[in-house]
Amino acid sequence: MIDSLVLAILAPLLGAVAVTLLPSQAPRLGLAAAVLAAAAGLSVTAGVWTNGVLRSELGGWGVPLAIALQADGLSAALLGMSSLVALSVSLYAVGYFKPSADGEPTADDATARHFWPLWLLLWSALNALFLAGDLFNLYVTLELLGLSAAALGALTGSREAVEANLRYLLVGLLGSLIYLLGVALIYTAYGVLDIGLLAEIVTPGPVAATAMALMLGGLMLKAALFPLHFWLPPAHANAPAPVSAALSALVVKAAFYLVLRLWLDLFGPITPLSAANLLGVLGAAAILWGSWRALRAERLKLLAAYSTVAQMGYLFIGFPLIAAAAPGPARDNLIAAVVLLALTHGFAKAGLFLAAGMVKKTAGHDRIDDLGGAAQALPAATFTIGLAGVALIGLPPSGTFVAKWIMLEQSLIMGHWWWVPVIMLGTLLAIGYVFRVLSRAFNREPTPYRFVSDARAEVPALLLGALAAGVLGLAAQPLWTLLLHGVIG
Amino acid sequence: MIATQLLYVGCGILLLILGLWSFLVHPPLLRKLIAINVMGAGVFHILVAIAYRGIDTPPDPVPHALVLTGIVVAVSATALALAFGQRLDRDDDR
Amino acid sequence: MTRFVSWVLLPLGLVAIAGVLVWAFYLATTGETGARLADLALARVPETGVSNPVTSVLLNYRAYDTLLELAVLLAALLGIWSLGPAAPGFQRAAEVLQGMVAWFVPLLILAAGHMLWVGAYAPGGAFQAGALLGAAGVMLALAGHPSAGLPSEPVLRLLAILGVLVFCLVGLALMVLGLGFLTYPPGMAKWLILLIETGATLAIGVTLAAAYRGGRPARASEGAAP
Amino acid sequence: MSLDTLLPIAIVSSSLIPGLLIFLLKEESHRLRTLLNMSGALVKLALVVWLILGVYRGQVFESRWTLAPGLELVLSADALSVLFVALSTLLWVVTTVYAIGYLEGEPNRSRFFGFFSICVSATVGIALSGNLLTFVIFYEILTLATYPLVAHRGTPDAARGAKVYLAYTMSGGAVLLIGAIWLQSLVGPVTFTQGGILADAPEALRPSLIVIFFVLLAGLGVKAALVPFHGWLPQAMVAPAPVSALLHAVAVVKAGAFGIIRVVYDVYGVEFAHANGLLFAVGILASITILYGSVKALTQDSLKKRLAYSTVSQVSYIALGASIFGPIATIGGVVHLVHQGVMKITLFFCAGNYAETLGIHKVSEMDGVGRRMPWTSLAFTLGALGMIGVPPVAGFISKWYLGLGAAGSGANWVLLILVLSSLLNAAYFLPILFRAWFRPEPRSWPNEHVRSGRFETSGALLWPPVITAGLALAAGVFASAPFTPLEWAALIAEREYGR
Amino acid sequence: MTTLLAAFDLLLSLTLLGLAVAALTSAEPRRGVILFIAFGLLLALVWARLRAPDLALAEAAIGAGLSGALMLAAARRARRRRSPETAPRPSEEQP
Amino acid sequence: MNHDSAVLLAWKLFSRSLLFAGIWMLLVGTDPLAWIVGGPAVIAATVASLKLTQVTPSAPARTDGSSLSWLELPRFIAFFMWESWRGGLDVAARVMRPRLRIRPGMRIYHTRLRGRPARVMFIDCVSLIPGTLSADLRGDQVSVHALDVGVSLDADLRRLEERVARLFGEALEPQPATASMISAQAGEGGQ
Amino acid sequence: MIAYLLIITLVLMLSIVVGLVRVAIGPTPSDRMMAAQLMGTSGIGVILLLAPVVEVSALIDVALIFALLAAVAVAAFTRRRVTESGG
Amino acid sequence: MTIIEILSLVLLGTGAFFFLAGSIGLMRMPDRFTRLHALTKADNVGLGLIVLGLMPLAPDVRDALKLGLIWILVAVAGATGAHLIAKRAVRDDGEDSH
Repeated sequence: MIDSLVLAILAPLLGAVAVTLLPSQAPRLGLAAAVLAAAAGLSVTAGVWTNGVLRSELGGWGVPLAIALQADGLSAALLGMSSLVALSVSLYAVGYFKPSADGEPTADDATARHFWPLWLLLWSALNALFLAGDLFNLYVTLELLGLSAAALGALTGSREAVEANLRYLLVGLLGSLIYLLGVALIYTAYGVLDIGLLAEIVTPGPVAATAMALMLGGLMLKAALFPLHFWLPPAHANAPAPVSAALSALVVKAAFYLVLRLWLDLFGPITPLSAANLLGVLGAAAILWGSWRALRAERLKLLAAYSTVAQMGYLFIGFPLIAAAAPGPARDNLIAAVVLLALTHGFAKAGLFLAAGMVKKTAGHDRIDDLGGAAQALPAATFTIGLAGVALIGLPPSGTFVAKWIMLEQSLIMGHWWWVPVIMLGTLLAIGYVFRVLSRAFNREPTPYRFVSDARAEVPALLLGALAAGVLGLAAQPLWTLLLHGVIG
Repeated sequence: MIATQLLYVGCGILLLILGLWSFLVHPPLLRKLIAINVMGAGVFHILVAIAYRGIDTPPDPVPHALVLTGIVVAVSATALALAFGQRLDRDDDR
Repeated sequence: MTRFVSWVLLPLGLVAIAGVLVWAFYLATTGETGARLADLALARVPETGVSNPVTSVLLNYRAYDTLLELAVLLAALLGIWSLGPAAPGFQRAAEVLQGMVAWFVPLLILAAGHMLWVGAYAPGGAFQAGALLGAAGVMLALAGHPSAGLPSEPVLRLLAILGVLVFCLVGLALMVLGLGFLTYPPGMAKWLILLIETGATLAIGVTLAAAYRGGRPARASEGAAP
Repeated sequence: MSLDTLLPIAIVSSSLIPGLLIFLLKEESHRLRTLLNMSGALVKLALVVWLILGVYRGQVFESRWTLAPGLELVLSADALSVLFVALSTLLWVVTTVYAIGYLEGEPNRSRFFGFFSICVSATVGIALSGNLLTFVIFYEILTLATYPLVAHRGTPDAARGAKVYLAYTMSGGAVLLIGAIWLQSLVGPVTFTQGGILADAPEALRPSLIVIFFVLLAGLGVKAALVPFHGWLPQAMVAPAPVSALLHAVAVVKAGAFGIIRVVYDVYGVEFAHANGLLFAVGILASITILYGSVKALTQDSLKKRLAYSTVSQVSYIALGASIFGPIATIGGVVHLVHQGVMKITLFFCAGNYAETLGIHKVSEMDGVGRRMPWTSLAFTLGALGMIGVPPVAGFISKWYLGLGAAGSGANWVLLILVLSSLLNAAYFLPILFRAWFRPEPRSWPNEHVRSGRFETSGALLWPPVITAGLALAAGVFASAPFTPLEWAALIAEREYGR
Repeated sequence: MTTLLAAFDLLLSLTLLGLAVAALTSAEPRRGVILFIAFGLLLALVWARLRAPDLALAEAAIGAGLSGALMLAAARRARRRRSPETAPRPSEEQP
Repeated sequence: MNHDSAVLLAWKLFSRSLLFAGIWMLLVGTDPLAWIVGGPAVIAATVASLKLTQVTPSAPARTDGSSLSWLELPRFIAFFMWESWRGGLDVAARVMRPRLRIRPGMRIYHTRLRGRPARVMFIDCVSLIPGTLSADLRGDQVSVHALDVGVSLDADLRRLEERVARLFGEALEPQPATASMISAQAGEGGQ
Repeated sequence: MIAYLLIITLVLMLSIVVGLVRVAIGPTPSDRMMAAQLMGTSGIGVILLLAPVVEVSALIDVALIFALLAAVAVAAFTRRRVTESGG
Repeated sequence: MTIIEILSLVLLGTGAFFFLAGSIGLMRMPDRFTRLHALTKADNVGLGLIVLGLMPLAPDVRDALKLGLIWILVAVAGATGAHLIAKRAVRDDGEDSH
């Protein structure tokens, strides 16, 4: 009885153990663990695809005593995305933290040595979070995620990075505590922690409303929803490139996943529309503010980080729409669209940060105005930025395009037309900030001899970009099939 | 028993709010950490209080276990945050 | 304006939040509490292999939480190591403190063993035991022992991961045997829990002491600081 | 999956796949690149011939791909698509030859040809779109793929021009997107159907539908360079000549014009549009654009800018044709889609030749160029005469049918517009021809490239304009032969009005 | 007895809150930390009172041992930063 | 390493492990299974204890050192408890009076104790007997803070010193340290 | 009996409150630290007295650990690091 | 109530009295050293008496001995702590300035 859910959590965890134990072998062992972890994660996705919802109650006690792991379509989708992104980030990291040619240890070596164990811990936290079916277990995974993410973010060692990630750590702690308070309230009222059991007994009322406000509030802090986003841009912009990619693509997404999970499983049915509308309004503000700041950003990574703030806003606009839609295909489509948006953004933002890392490494800086030569010297990286940009803007054939189309169409059908200008304005601003970067790629310098100059670092990024900009949009249909398992339909 | 519970729950809520207030208005790292820890103590307070079931009924062990886990997590986070602070101080000393 | 916000609006808001919380918890405490876990958890303690209910929850019902908790500790330690070299050690303590430490550290070790053992049937357990070991390390560091009683780097690394490793291996072994992850066979539970707790105790103790010492373990081959 | 369902996909991929491969090529491997380019172009040509024959016989080619529930990507071929597909495929072959010659020795050619091919794929995709969603998708991809081409030079001018281009077309795309989604939210998936799909739309929706029409028109009007959305076109002249040719003749403005035709005929239906005064509005807009573009062209000394404003003016004939109720005018508008393309591409090729060979960029520098470059100048002359509407060049045919249709449907004011614009056409083209043929050669050309060879300029530059000029002439002279644009346009009109 | 227990509860809670307020409002870092250590001690008393000896053990070990020591070190650093002019004299401690 | 020191080391090893085993049984009880944990714990405690008191094979014990006299221990404990009681009573009496009767000041006491454990024990006990508080130790000089400098502390301190010496089997120099009580600055320094 | 124990406990709590006041008013860090130590000692007393009151015999272990760690904070308070001597 | 219990209560009450005395000393004494005097001695005796008072109530001998162990540990820790604080005060290095 090999439990694939457990393996998905243990593979990266044991990998972290191994690289902690043998730091000198870190890149090799880490990569091996990454491959295994990705395989385990994808096997869960495949398992849900073929067998439907997977669930295991650990320890043989059964809920409510035990902790349940559960993978439904939503978990599987995000798990699949995070497995692919994390694998790419791992491959990239091998190339990014270059071992020195002459055997002399370099700063990169030291960073890599610290990177691998923390990164694998982060990964197992992510998988554990996506698979958790227990409110308190989620708190532990959130903390594991927050701690390892903050430590990873500070790996560059620059003052800005350390400061920003310290703030991130503190904010994350605050968010988790508020979430935990909500859990405490739930336990006080209902005496169980399993989400599935709670879904059956939770009733509308002040207790549930307060608990929801607390839990979602804490998670919104972690998901960097406007106006609680202040910590994100500096933390993500100053981390090493593979870490930025993971933070922006996966870690904030994990918090969003939780919001969606709790919303769909627990709180959606008992929440007034006004609460959802509040989330939507904050999302709208995030879109406009984040996009505007991205447009004004002077550095490429800062731009990418602000763009994350904006993109998280799109995800939260989904809530009022989902809440307002009557159960049925329309609501299902909206749920799937929001998930699709999250997946696409995950791939795109990871690709963008990885490419930005290459640019920064080559140019020695990432000031957008001075990037001309560097951008052109790295055609693959520039191309990746372009592909990621396509997905961030929402141009076809990216997944974002499909998702936005559905969201716009449904908001028009339901008469909630006010989301349309918000989304479109955000799109136009996104065009502005993406092409601000891309226009640097054109100057009279001849392009280098090769399209790909560092395959280990550039190809994963390129593939992520291509996934976001092409594959997810054209092949979104399977997501609906996947979500049929326990989420929609 | 309910009264005791409510007293300690109320105390926990007050701790939480005090901690939150301090966290929001005091910028120094150490004060923020103390604030966070006081907040955590507030949440733990609540959990332990609701686990209490009178002087002659065994308490609910589940919240106790949760709080124990929470304490470990809080200590880890505090230690990490202090290491961050130390790193910043060292940079300043250079 | 800022003053107004931080001295009027913020307190008002916080008072309002406190009010809502008190209300909600009042309702939750006094209201119809559904199927409380407490009685179920207590009722099945005899099956868990240990008789301390908290240990039953921590290492049997919800052992998975504890595994992740150990991972959190590990993450914190790795994070501390990544932030650069340790702070300078303490000056060598004078006789009085040395004298106290020389007796308290062995006692702490004994007390840690005590906690570890009694955790099965009385309050105590791996975390308390580990914390005592960690406190012993802190005492040594304070007394001016630069290593804080910690072993050399490879051993230190091994001990730091021991908790997670033992936990995972036991869980995996049980899974491979067909029982399911962390599903202890009856009769073995007590000993498996003790095994896991022993690993966890050592890991927690070492982690806390190393966290107090701060900085990455010294090693000659470590590259230039970033 | 039969071959019939695969054919539209194959036609799109025949340029897309070589394009993607070209990106990966090393800069120096121009032989391989040319091979890829040309084989893609020829394969596509062959496929299109197959398609033409099939469609003519009434065969249905349709590929479907579900993006998400309710969102279907449909590629299908009707007569109108085939016309546009044929035009762009044919001109792609020619333009590729021209571009290979034009860019010889320049940097970044892999990038250029990669995007060039994607651009053509997008155009073909637009032509083959079977519903509004698919149309929007390819429309946006076209914008994306042309931006790098406009910015290709990398000079500050190019950057500025590309920025303006991007701002206009992306905003247009956004407006079109809103219109499309709004329409879909009201009536469900919008499949292009001959005769339109709104005939049975509930009366209550009518005001919204009318507003949506104008939203769509605005979105399409940007690419079609309708006044006041034309501002990007003169700015985009900084692009290399093959790109200008592509923008003006094959891809961008044509996509806009084609979209207007699609919306008028296959979404709203000409009856519906006529009944609600939409056609009249389009007509007015087109007329204003025609006159404005011509007047602006008069005042330009820069040759390419004069041609650009000429495009603004000429493309609106297509919209004008669509706006007149009745099959005859439809024929005129639709056929102008092809005719304008062939003629305008000739003119741009020639302008590129002048600039590349002699360094001539301005009308005032063209004195005596006819004797120095007779073949190029001859081609240019044919194109210009066609634009003015002199028989037997193709442009005459378009204007003839437009006029006939307008008179037939009682829109006599259109005749006035036609006459006026033809006069203006003459006013800005004839001086050029006069300078070229009848003024003496200057002592030296602005920047003469010494090119040894049998011809006045390199072969790859010379043949394309000569061929397209020949095509323009042939399209006029043999207008009534089978498979000419005119015949095909008649087929389209017949089917649209057929019922 | 119930009254006495209630009085004890009340006194304990008030002391705890007082300590928390004092710890949170003190601007001087070491004062705050010492108050926080004392707060930890009191917290352990609360756990003991609420029949959670496991937690009291953990809190005693952590609050008095590790957390306190860590925070005191940080407080010392913070204080040194606040007043660089009061740099300590060389210490004469002997090994 | 000579024979004597080996025996000494062995004795220390034995006595301490016995002590720790006793404490273990005090903590845990007599459950034989508990030795699964208890055994390693006692061993570790013994090793730590020997290391920390710097008893190593090469230097099994400090030559100037002394070893605890187990026979003397109960008497010392009784003495200690009595003195503590006196100390507590003394200070309680002082603070309970409406007016404080204190004249604080610092004194230096030259100790004659040589062994480290003995000195530590002495210093610890100084703080618990009436009126004195050990504040510093440099070489032989113990700074003693007195609650009332008017009362002679010499006798008390010397008695304590002798008790500690006897406990640790040390022979004190016969020379009485009469001249050793010199006055230091009184009260708080540096306020 | 239990009631008497509680009264004693309350007295000890009172002494803790006094310690709290001293920690709060200082004036020197040493004063605060010693007051905190008083609270530790009183706390041990309270815990020992609580054991029969709440019927949790294990509280004696808590007291033991309190006692073992009572000096850690004081030591951490008074010790200083190697380089700090150089200023 | 048995004799032993009464004895216990007397001892406990006296212990509490000493704690109170220590606290009063902490408040009344004029400087750091004198406060340390009060605290160390009074608390030591106070806890000693409480331990003595609780010993008869202990369920078994082991617990009683444990109580004794606790007292010894507190005494050692208290004396050491007092010494350390006093030493810090003697070697005043300016860190006690407020």
